[in-house]
Amino acid sequence: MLDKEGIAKRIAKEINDGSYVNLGIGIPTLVANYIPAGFNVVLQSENGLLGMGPFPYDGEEDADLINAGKQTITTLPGSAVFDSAMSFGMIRAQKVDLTILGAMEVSENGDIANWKIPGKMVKGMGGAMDLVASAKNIIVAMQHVNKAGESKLLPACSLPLTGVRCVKKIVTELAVLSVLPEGGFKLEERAPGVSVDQIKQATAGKLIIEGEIPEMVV
Amino acid sequence: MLDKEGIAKRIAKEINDGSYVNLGIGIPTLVANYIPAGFNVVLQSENGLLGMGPFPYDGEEDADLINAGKQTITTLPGSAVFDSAMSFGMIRAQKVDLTILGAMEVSENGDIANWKIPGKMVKGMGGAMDLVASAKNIIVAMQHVNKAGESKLLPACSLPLTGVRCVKKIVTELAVLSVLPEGGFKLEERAPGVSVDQIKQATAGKLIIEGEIPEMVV
Amino acid sequence: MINKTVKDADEAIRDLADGMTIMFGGFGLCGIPENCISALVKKGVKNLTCISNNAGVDDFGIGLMLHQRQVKKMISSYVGENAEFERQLLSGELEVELIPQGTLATRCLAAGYGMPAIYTPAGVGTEVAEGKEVRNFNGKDYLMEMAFDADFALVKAWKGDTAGNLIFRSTSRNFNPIMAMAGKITIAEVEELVEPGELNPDHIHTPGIYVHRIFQGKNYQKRIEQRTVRNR
Amino acid sequence: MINKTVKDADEAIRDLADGMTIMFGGFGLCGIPENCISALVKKGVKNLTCISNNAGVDDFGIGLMLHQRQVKKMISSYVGENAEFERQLLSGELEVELIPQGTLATRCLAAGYGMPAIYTPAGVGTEVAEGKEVRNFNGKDYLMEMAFDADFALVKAWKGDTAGNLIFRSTSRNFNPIMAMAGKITIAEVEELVEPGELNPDHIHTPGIYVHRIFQGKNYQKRIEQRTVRNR
Repeated sequence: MLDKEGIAKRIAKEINDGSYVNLGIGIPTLVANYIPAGFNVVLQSENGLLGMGPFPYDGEEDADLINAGKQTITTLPGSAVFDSAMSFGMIRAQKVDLTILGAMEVSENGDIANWKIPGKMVKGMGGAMDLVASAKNIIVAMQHVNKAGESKLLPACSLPLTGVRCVKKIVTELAVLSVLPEGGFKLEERAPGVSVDQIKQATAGKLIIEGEIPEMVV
Repeated sequence: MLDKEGIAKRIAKEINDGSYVNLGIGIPTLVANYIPAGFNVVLQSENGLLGMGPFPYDGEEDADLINAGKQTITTLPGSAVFDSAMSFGMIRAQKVDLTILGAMEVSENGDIANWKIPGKMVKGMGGAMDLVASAKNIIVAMQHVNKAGESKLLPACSLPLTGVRCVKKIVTELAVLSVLPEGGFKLEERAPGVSVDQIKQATAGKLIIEGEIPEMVV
Repeated sequence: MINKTVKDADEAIRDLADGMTIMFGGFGLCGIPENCISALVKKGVKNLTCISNNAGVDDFGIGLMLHQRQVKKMISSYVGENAEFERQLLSGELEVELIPQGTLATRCLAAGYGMPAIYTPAGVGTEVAEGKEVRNFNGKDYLMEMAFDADFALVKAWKGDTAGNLIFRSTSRNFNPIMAMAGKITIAEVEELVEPGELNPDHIHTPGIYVHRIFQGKNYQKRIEQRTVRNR
Repeated sequence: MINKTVKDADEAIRDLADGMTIMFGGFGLCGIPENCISALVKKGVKNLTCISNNAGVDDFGIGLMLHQRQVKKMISSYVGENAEFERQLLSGELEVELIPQGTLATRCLAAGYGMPAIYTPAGVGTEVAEGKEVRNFNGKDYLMEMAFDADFALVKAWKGDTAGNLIFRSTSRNFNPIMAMAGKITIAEVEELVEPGELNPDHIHTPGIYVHRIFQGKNYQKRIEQRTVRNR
């Protein structure tokens, strides 16, 4: 079974050299730490920055330089700043190659719910609806089951949707699964020490298992 | 009767202090020379400049700095450069207070034709259609009659239109006329030495004459 | 050039009145019009509809106006860094319209560029689409979203000149230039107000034509919401 | 950063093929991609649809391609500074679609911002409106105009870095940044190519994400179409 860092590490393998990537808050943010050395990957922050660098050294924080999670960050040589209209313009125009974000639920046809729980205080969708509606490739990083032990990979989402038919891949503490165009979670890899049966039990939506399922290499 | 400079001079009186103005090619360009000293008027050039200055001194031309007529120009302190989408964005959003342009024909309901003569080589509308469709205030500078002696102020335009119901005022060598919202050219002023009868004869569209028509002060 | 200078925030918002719709630049607490917000709190205008990506924190930004019950409605993409906000929302005192961040940004752009409506795929198939026109282009569904119509836009820039030209610094740019274009009356507060000619025309982010009033702000706090650092 | 550098214009346009739709930055002869045009003439690709505000002059700019009969169709707002253009047009060898300049610009913006269509009042009630959807918003009629779909955009910038970030100089900016955003493949030629970090991130007009190939151009002529001067 993977911990959060493990999920981030596994997702990092999905990133191609020479790509532009938008990382959501939570586990996706950790992915930045595992991008292979030598890879040229540019991180987009949807408040208006391409080329997000690491956090600043203590004392070097700049209130004018934050990421979409409102954290103080740095730029890199080659960074560019722009306004929020251009930022979502490049997202909408599919110039961002990959979006990695968290989810509360994913359905077997690729719908995602990650912004609202009815009856609870709703903070808002931020840029998530724009990202999932437009990204060429969307990978979800999340736990396979919720705190109540219920599967988050469902036949259909029960929570209000963030976007429809958009998720391409899911990486959880148990498995890597791709969402097939015709519907269904195709099991691609097991986490170390996790059996196919464990994954079956934790997956409420249609699970497709073909042949031997390899254990992932993290 | 006014010459071209006279038309430009008279139109210059229509410009308010503190306004943003777009000047078309031809007579409208001359208007810039007659903006009252002390007036703060900013000229917009739709290729992407606010704050168009005078032509450069000989030898100081800059190929990268031209106006919408492709003439070499200069900037002024406080000028701003932008791309063509923003330029027409500010035009469309009616941030430009006044547009002055030439015309082949104007109809009594404010339609304008100034870009195409069927059977002749058509060069294109450039930014004229955008300007006339959006400007808050449009003044046309033109000759009252064409080279064949036919009126250019018509009941309806015979040439392909550039825009509909948009012209607010017309200044010709003979007169100043406003276009009434309900239709009709209201005669406001006579050019020096020009009689009302001369204007009547040269105007094919509905001409509205109320009371004494003053001679213009240029 | 046309001189857009006013003395201070109080003069800038002199005719901003109860019930108006006001845009606020900034993302989180980054690049917010601090002086204008202080002046609004002092002036005590009420029943405002505020268009702002976020709603500030309890003791800063739009949070200060929430404490004074000046806000009738928030139009935002992400709120709730703010206990008072939550209290007013749950008690029904405050109305909130949540819209996707890119839709928020593009509706500003639309207003500034004179486009009455735009199409975006954001929110298709979600509750955001309720009551909106869905239209298919090239096999993909889009929502029609309308340009904003704001009485005032309050923005914060780094440098500006008296002709209203603005330059923003780093990611404090965010919503500021697009809201600057979108207000019927746009007020810019700047850290440094200079004379025309001191800004390079090629570096200007917001041309002065979009700015109606400008002043040099004071006592900027520029608070950091999430101070994150790494070890040396 | 991602290195977008190619050796020269020939390498940059290596896969630009017959029958494609190509955008050309520039207004008149100001800010045109001179090196790319020369390479296109040398390569001899044919049957091109060219989206460009103007069509060059007889012996420069797109005029050079017209002489080689490489252009099937021009999509422009203003043409005809060019005798060969007129000849081909009148003889039926060349197809021309004239569209308002602001519509041209905004259809580029729409492509770059992923908006399938935009609304503009330009051309309402004129022959430009023929066959187009007219829609009334707030009492005013608008035409729906579609985003461009161009295989390549060729733009010219003043400075650029190897990551593809571009800065334009003065009014040579014009259509360049919006076409840079609109091409499926965008090629930027620059007067000066620098390393990442040499351009101030706040001064960049076109972020590198929009640029696929970049090279430092040579032998810029930067011709002036209407040399106008005043007396000292």
